[in-house]
Amino acid sequence: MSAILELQGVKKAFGAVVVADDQSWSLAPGEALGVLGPNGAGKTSMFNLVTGTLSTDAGRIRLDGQDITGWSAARRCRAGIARSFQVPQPFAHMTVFENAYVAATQGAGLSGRAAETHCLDVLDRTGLVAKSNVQAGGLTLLERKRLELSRALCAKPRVILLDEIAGGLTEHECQSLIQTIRDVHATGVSIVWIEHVVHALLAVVSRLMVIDFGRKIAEGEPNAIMQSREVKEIYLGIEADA
Amino acid sequence: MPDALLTLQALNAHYGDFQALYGVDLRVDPGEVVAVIGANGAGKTTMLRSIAGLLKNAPGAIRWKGQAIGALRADQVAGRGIALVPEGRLLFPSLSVEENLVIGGQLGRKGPWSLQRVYDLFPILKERRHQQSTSLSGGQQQMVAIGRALMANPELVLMDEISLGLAPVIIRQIYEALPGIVGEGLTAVIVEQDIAKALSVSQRVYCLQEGRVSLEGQSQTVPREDITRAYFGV
Amino acid sequence: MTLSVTRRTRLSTTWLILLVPIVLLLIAAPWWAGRADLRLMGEIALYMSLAILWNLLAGYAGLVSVGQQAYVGFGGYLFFALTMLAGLHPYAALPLVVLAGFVISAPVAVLIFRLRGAYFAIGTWVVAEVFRLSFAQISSLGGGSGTSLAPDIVRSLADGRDAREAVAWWLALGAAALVLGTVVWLLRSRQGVALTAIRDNELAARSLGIDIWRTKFTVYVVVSGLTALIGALIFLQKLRISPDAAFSANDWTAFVIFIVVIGGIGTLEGPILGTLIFFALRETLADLGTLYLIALGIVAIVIMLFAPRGLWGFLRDRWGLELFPLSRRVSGLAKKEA
Amino acid sequence: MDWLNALVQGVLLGGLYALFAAGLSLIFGVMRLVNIAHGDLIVLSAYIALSFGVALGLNPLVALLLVVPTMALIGYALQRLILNRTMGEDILPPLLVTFGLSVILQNALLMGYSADPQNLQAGAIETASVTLGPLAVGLMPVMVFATAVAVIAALQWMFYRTALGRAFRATSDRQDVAQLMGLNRAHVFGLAMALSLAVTALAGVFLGIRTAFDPAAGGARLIFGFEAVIIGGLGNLWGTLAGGVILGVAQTVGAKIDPGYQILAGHVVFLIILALRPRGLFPRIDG
Amino acid sequence: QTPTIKVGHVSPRTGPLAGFAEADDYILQAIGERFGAGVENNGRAWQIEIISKDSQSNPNRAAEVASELILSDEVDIIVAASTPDTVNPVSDQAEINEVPCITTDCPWQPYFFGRGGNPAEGFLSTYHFFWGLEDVIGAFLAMWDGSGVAKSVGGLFPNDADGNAWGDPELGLPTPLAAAGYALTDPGRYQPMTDDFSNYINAFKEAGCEIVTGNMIPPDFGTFWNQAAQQGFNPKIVTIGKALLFPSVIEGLGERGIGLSSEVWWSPSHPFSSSLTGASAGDLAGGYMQTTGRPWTQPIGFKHALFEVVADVVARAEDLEDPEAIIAAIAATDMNTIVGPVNWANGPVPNVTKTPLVAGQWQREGDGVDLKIVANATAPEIPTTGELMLLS
Ligand SMILES: Nc1ncnc2c1ncn2[C@@H]1O[C@H](COP(=O)(O)OP(=O)(O)OP(=O)(O)O)[C@@H](O)[C@H]1O
Ligand SMILES: Nc1ncnc2c1ncn2[C@@H]1O[C@H](COP(=O)(O)OP(=O)(O)OP(=O)(O)O)[C@@H](O)[C@H]1O
Ligand SMILES: [Mg+2]
Ligand SMILES: [Mg+2]
Repeated sequence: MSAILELQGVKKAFGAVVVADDQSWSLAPGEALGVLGPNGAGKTSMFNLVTGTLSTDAGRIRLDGQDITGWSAARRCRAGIARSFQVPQPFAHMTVFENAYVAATQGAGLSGRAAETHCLDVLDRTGLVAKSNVQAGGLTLLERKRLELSRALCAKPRVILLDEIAGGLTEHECQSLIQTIRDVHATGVSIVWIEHVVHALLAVVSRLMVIDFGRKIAEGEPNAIMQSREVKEIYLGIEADA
Repeated sequence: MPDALLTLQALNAHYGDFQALYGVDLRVDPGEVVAVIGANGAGKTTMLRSIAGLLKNAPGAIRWKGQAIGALRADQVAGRGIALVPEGRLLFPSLSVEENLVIGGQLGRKGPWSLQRVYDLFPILKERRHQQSTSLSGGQQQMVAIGRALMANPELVLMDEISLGLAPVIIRQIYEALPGIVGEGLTAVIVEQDIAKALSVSQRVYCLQEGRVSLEGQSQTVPREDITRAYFGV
Repeated sequence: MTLSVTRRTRLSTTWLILLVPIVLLLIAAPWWAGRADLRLMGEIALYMSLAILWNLLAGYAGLVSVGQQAYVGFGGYLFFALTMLAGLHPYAALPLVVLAGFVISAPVAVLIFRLRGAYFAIGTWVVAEVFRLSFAQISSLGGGSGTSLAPDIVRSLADGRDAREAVAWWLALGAAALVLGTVVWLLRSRQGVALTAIRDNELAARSLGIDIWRTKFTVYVVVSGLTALIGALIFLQKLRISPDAAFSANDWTAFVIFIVVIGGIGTLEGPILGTLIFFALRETLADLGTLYLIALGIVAIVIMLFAPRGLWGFLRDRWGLELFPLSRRVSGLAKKEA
Repeated sequence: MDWLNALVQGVLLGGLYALFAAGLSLIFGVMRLVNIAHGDLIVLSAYIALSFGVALGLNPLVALLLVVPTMALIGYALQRLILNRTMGEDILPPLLVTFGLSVILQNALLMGYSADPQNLQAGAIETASVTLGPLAVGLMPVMVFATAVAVIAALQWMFYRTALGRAFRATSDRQDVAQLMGLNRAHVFGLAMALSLAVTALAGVFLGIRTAFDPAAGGARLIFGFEAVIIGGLGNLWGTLAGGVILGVAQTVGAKIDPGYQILAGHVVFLIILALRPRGLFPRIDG
Repeated sequence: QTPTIKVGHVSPRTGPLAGFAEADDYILQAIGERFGAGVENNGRAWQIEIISKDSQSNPNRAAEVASELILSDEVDIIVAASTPDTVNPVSDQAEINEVPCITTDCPWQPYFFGRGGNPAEGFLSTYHFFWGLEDVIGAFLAMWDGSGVAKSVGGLFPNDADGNAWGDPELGLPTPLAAAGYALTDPGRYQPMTDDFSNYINAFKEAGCEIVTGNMIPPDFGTFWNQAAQQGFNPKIVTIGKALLFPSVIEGLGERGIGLSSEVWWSPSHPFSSSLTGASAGDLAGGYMQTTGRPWTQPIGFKHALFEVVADVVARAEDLEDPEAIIAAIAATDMNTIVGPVNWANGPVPNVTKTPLVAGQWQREGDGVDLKIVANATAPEIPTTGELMLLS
């Protein structure tokens, strides 16, 4: 089966800091891929490259076989790539509902009733519906993160990129988030998820990728990866043989 | 009982018409680590921001070494020796990493913390010290935010969810360093979602629920079910 | 589920119903208003249009321009040139002015969109200065000294003084209606949602599928074309044009900004309210001369300090008033929570 | 020879423009504040110097010793009493407030001093000339240029090398977090505006000596100042000096071609630079 | 019940042209007193009510207040003075609304041609009295001819209404200067409020100009004059229109203001007197100086004359209720005013009549300065009061 998203030899550096070093990987349709890596490894940068907020120095990015390397961020979103931001970027002077509505009309190209129902549906799933008429600027950090997720979903993506959305959740909230993401996944959306809350990640993804210094250093079945020496040393900070 | 370092008495806080805190009482003694836990939106951040002087308060609600500081501006509160590691890092984008740290110490209070010690704690920052702070990764930024607060050589440091977004290895490293930091005469209030972590590093714990204190106790002895109850109000 | 999304409120519906007789009454103005009142009303309609347009740029699209006088003057000059030099009938010239406004503003947009925020503002001002200095070099339009509209052309509008005044009023009223209609339509469309989103956060807007450049470009070009039309009508009323008058930053931008600030920036109702207040002030205080302008400045500053969203913004924040059904509210929430 | 003369005069004129721009650049850098009233404040300084001259019989160059602190004080008060209340993420409120301020200043000056053009009489130095090779250039323009260079150097050093400069930059980034560092933002902004208007005082007095001024003279000066800032590149004070010089030369060379093009040429060069280098010629790399 | 006739008056009370309107209050007060008794028309006394509005030196605003006067105040006659920026917009509004209009204080070419006037047709309801560029040229030449300096002239003309008219190759200074044997160096039209004149100075130096002339606003002249000194350009005669009209400007230039020269449209020594009050030019100026403590200025006489004409027209009109009758009365005017004869029958073009013009130089008098009339060949009835002295 051909990949829905594919990176081939993607490179990006800021001066001496290499954030993507010859990165190649692919995502199968309907797959959920987890991404781990120390702080500053280049995970968020990788998302920026895929979504077009950063331009690549070299390499190709393909969506469903089509080369999207030169496309604008907006075009990529309309083509089916949506993301959440690690540092939330709400439209602070618009209400939660309007935030979602922007995504539904612009990203998903819906209009009228269809857009409205879709937004309400998504907000209901992410547990933000009660805040629909609240200005996004007044949300707490975690509500903002939920808004990030909602907006991305409203854009009806084929591939959704999630950047640390489980941090700071209570155990209970974390479980409900996991359920939400599983539901999304069940509808056939492919997922790439960066997360430091490892157990949440493991509850959803079927494959793990580990990044350090912009390089992919391990990839494979989640449990095996978690047991690997690299992950234990550079990520969990426990002695490999402990 | 020793004289309290910081006390909150019936602290209220508002955002416009919305009341976020209702009569919060809290006490911090010198040299201890107090953990504050609570669900999202419980008002933890609001409480820390109130203490730091970023939100308006009734003048008498906050006392520092017995003196009312509720009416002071944030910069005056900082001058008394209270530092905040804000939720979401909030570094100065146009300052370099090193300048971000240096400005933390610009009040010139004496104490154990210096640029060198921060670099010892987070060696990666030394490597990146001339870089612009916004170009750091999320985790690196969190390190700068912590270092910046320590640079002030405060008597009390308020830490708001510092482990958010950090790789486990870094969280571990920071919490391992915490007892040492406190041991040098620093007092800390930490807000943390990871309850186990919070309880393990603190002496006492408060739980907030919908703007009210729903539980207060000794971290080591407080029963887990009490916490669950305090958390969700069941 | 009982949730639904509405834009209409009881107030907005009442207002829209009220609007019908108001508009009819205004159309009939030549039969009930004196010539002086008609003139004043025409001027109000034109200033209101400028304010609505500027507010769309600055308040909605975040394009804070202090150089819209470029298009006011351009429209005025072009209208004079088309009627006096090319010999067109005024009615034929007006649509051409709009078109030319679109055409000339496109390359300008390409250039100044390279600037952001405050720098954009200054860029627009420089462009307006370039327009002013360039028109001052055209000797067939009087160079720096300007020129008067030939009386024949004015007379070709209609027979007799009263008919001319009526026509001038209908043109102004029509232009205001066109402007208001265009802006409401734009804001209710997909573009409108995109605009507010861009103003709040460009990074997020881009990532959610909004083509920022194109959205802003569309707004800028539409606003500029319509501003040129208003400019043509303004100078049709004034009968005389000169570079300093046509490209006056004070008359066509400062006053317009004051109007929007006083009324409420980023609301559709603000510029309308602001225009009425501005003219009320002007009619009562203008003879104070210098003091009047000082008072105007003070009013603007005080509003900025104590009600930064203007009078309408203040009313809206207080009571959620909205005359034009623009924002989307989710209703039925309380039931759901219960 | 002609062209050389145009060039030299342009460079010297650029020094004055850089002085117009320096204060603007500073407060924009610190507060993201676009001060539309800057031109009128320049003119205000000239009038203050005029009043000191009339009241105390001082040469305007001596009066600078009083005008500079007066303007600094006005700046500090203006910032703390009015502008600070509008400072936030949105650049629009302060911009509009300074717009209002500009209208108020112009008309207040008109009431106070009437529309009569005024001139600052600095005595013989005003018409003194120095010979540079084949050219006669005014002593004043040379002095102005030298002052501009000194002011820019001092500001650059202050902004990037001192604790005050660091405080300026930090407060400009995040006002409330800067408060947490013990910086009182109201005071920091007040200082920045004071410094800006101190430079403005220099610009105003030099302007008043060079040309006649009236209450309406501020607008054009504001534009030249802004152009210099943008040509030079955001946040780079040396760039601002270069911007002033480029603008001055563009004007004198344009005027050489046809006097009607003098100001137009400056604007056109500005727009061309904008088209080719939208961030100015010498932007700070990090931006 | 005395009937009232309303006269609208537009003038730049504020703004950069405010100097021209400085004497408004004084004149309007005196005129108001004089009109208090009413003016007789066809055996009935008419009250004259003057409504004065400020154009803020802004042509837009001038058009606006003129239309207010016409439409809401419903004035019967409208008058205006002070530069094309005030006079032209007001006249245009009057013309289109068919309201009688009398203006002054703006050379007639920018008035007539600046408004697109056609010498074959003229205007319907707007009339103007002042001098023209041919008079300025005549007066300047008369002054320069006797001075013995080289006939090489530098020209400074801005790109504004006055500058374009003065510098116009056909209607302005260039042709007559050439005819009189003067070589004119005219580098082109500068934008008003410029910071730099080095180009002009350089060009004048190269051409060896000993005379500088032109029409400038005061700030620009100040800039030019300082830079001329810095760059070592020292002409012998500097005769500039408009910029050098007002004593305050000259005083502002200090020592370097002495010896500059200008056109003189009116002075206390003009041998005319008011048809309204009988006061001589000297009386009028003296009264002004006494009342206000300020030096006299040229617009005083013309502002007064404007209302003299109004009074005359009101007295003669056949039917004051009928605008056409008022216009006919204006056209038939033949009177002597404090600025000289006004008679639209003998103008250079329809709707325009001319008043005499001479040339003067600012000279020291006591601790102040005074404008001495130094050349009167164009209007010998006006006596000279001094001799031209060369600069430097
Ligand atoms: N700027 C604001 N404007 C309006 N309401 C706010 C604002 N900031 C916070 N609130 C509200 O105040 C309440 C308490 O928020 P606070 O940020 O203190 O919670 P918290 O306990 O820190 O939550 P979290 O764990 O999500 O950080 C929440 O209901 C939130 O919606
Ligand atoms: N614009 C930039 N200029 C210079 N360096 C940059 C820039 N953006 C990112 N970097 C660097 O690139 C590296 C990768 O950053 P990135 O944000 O992708 O990390 P991350 O893996 O998402 O880390 P975290 O888990 O902490 O969020 C970091 O070291 C950061 O300092
Ligand atoms: Mg990241
Ligand atoms: Mg919080």
